[in-house]
Amino acid sequence: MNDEHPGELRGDDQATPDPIGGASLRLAAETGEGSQELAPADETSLVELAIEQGGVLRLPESDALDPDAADATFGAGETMILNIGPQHPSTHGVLRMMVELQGETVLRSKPVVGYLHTGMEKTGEELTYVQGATNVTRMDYLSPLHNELVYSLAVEKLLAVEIPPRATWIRMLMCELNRISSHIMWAATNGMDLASTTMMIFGLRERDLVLQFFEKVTGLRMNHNYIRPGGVAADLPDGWEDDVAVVVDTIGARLKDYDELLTGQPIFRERTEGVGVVSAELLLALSATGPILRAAGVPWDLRRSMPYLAYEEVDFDVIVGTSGDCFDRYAVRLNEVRESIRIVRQILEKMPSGDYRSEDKKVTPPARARINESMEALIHHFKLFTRGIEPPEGEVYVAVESPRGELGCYLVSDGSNRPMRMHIRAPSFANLQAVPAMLRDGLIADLIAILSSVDPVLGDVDR
Amino acid sequence: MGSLDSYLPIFVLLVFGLLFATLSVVASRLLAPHRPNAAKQAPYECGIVPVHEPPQRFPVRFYLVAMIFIIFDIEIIFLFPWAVIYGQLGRFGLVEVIVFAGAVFLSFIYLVANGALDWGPVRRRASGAESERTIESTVRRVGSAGGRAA
Amino acid sequence: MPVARSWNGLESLSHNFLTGKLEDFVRWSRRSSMWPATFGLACCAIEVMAVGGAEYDLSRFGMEVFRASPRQADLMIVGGRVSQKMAPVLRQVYDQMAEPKWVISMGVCASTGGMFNNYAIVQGVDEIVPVDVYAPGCPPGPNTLLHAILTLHEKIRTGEILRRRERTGAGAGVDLAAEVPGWTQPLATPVHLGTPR
Amino acid sequence: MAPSGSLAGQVPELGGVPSADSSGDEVFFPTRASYVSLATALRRVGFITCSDLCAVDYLTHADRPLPAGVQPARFEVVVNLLSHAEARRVRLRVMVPEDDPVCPTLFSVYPGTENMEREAYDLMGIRFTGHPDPSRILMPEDWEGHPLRRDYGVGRVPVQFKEAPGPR
Repeated sequence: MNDEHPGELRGDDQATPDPIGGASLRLAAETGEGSQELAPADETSLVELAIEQGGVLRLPESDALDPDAADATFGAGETMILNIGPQHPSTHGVLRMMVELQGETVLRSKPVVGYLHTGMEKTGEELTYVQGATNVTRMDYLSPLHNELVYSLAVEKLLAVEIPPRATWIRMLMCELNRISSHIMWAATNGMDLASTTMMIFGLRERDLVLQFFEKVTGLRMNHNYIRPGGVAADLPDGWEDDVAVVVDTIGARLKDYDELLTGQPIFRERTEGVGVVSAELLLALSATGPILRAAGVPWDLRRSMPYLAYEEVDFDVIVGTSGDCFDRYAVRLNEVRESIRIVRQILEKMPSGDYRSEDKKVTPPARARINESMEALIHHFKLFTRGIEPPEGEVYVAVESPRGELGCYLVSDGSNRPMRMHIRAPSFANLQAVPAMLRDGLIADLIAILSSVDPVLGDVDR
Repeated sequence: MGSLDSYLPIFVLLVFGLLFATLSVVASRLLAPHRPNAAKQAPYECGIVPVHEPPQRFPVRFYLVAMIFIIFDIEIIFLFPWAVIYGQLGRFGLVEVIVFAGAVFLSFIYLVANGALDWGPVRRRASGAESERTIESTVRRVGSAGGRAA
Repeated sequence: MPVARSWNGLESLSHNFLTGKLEDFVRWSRRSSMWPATFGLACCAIEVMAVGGAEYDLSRFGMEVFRASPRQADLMIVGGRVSQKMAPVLRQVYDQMAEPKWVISMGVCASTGGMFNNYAIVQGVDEIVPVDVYAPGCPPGPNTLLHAILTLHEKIRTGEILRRRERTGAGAGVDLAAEVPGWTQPLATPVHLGTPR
Repeated sequence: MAPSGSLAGQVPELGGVPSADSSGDEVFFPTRASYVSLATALRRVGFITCSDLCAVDYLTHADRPLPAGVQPARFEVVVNLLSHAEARRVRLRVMVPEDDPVCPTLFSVYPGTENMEREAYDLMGIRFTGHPDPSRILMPEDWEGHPLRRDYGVGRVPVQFKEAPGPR
């Protein structure tokens, strides 16, 4: 850790006495992040300068980055290093974007993350496999069910246990509804960022429909812990078909309202068309996935290319953009909501009956009623909730398509009842690397539009 | 004295304005707790204690925009006295104000032509020209029949 | 600019009939138009947005606008888990809020560190800023949050919150130890749950 | 979907590298020296995205199943490569010894690993040589130690009802 410039107050040679006094010296040290911050241009290496100016990448040749492509003689006049800091209305959480400005043009930018680091991977090593889902579900708080799904699939792959078809289809139903609520929440905050509070009110109203259905099925609006290793926590309440039909019909009808509200609006078009254009090649090199990769023209959707659950048996389209700017990402996400509605309708017809979790005693607890009848059920119940599951030694990587991209879970088991290592591959963490590239010679206003179009969820980024 | 009372409403307005201003300042000084501390006087930068001091010199573009605003602001001020008596001026007043507005509008066209108003780097239009893109037209669908696109 | 003598405003006036009525009016106005600062950190922030939406409509209680800058905010709703890296930033934003200011610690992660009892999370935001109302839940549903907000409103209107701050010194920026000689912060008495005393 | 032809045929560098099949995924164990050249070769064959890079600490589980010819070490850098054309994943596990936790950077081949390597350094303490910005990413700048190591305590605060031991 280099500490050439600990957080002392650099501007101490000002003519006027320092207005904020000594106390702030200590505070400056605490909020300053030293080498993680955007250092002045002459103190940063040429390669890092190139990254911050938008990752000048020449991919065809093997050397991905050409350092001398970074024009180090920029910023001739007075430039300003600004913090679009942790507490900011449009950074979608506690992301701190440090930008160097000349007037309103952004010369270079660097995301500083870690303000919501919760040590979940360390807590994951401390919880048993049965408790693990509660920890993982709080990572990406806009699509908690996808986190639980990827964790449960990884544990089931370790255990090599088969789950009944109804559990698979219930998981697919809940995950698609979660994708709808996540994309609608994105449309709401994207509208709010581009000054359309009506979109925020529309979005929150529709999202609440889905959340109320989740509350009815799982008991909670968010952080459900509903998808667990071995199946799902409880069966769908009877009469769920009409609830889902109502939710899906209402949202399907209201998509046209969003379209009319935003697409025709010249302000929205001016702020999003041609803004944040980035090539598919660059996104692939920066490991970006999800809607921003599909908007750049790459038809890569794990549900179609590497299908999991029962996605082969439902028919849906992968939405691919043409020009890769913010408007395309908006269009891809709204169309994906329509595709998810189509999937949910097919699930309504094809939902199989039967068990909602696997019958393997070592994985799922027996039904509540049977506990006071059979001693064996009581022992299994007790063992599962105290000792938990003990999968064989091994390591496994499973990935699903979350609303933000490829969400992976890398589980290493040493045979005990706690994972030896639980790493979650967060889509927003990789997508955030593409922001400096999208911001090449953009304006401050473009930064807000681009950040909103990348849809980072900071719980996912910092884990 | 006759001419004086026509100024009475303005005078009353002035008194009310002053009254309201002093009242709110005194009330807030008297009732609100006043606890200055170092952080409150420091500039707010999204929760980060500022370390880089802001530059003293700003790019000239901001100054340009201010000048443009002043031109049209003064134009409006000249319209006020005209608006009061345009009734008696009759046709002459109308022609005169059109000529005045035309002259200022000429400078506006000159400004727009010289690109004083388009701000920041040129917008990188996507491949299509000023196409009227809609949600449907800007995406293509890869159906399951399409299989894995190459 | 020398720091002016700290003046406690309303509380420094000698209380009589006239100021009594004035106090009620001021307290009523403070309660009825309290603007929250957007301090959303994690999952609870999404519930704060849901409360701001049309369904649960926070603006019925005079909290129409979420002010981004602490200068124009009266109430800080700490929504989400506070990490060690975020703690100084939270304290800085809290210090920069204008008086009188209140804090609602929303959710168990903000109140006690919640399920994340590890190196990364500050175990309770009251280690950093004085908290007035704790909202339980993970995340607290919109109704729970509204209940917490209304409790705070009630405490402000009845003035009970100011009395409590004077006694326990947990008030916003009121440094009782400095002002009242010989006063020390009372230790939190251990709570025995479940076993009736 | 069966992988179209074994990789060793297409990529000569894979010849000598010990490999294993862990629950359906192809895993290779290159040494630290041949790690970057192997990744470059794989990228030429079609693995154009490095979807994930993370570090694992095997302090408490040293005797894990490893193919022949691989000496177990305490740390492992696990890289997941993805080929869009063949919809296929490959995992590289590189052994990093405890006394010299250094590993060459993949940044020149996959620029997407810049933040992932910073996180591996920050939480596990593995230094990546040649990395453009070798600084912490998640923890505060003045934090001592690397939290995800097995010998680093959870930092649990003893709770009134569940007296869990653990360093503060």
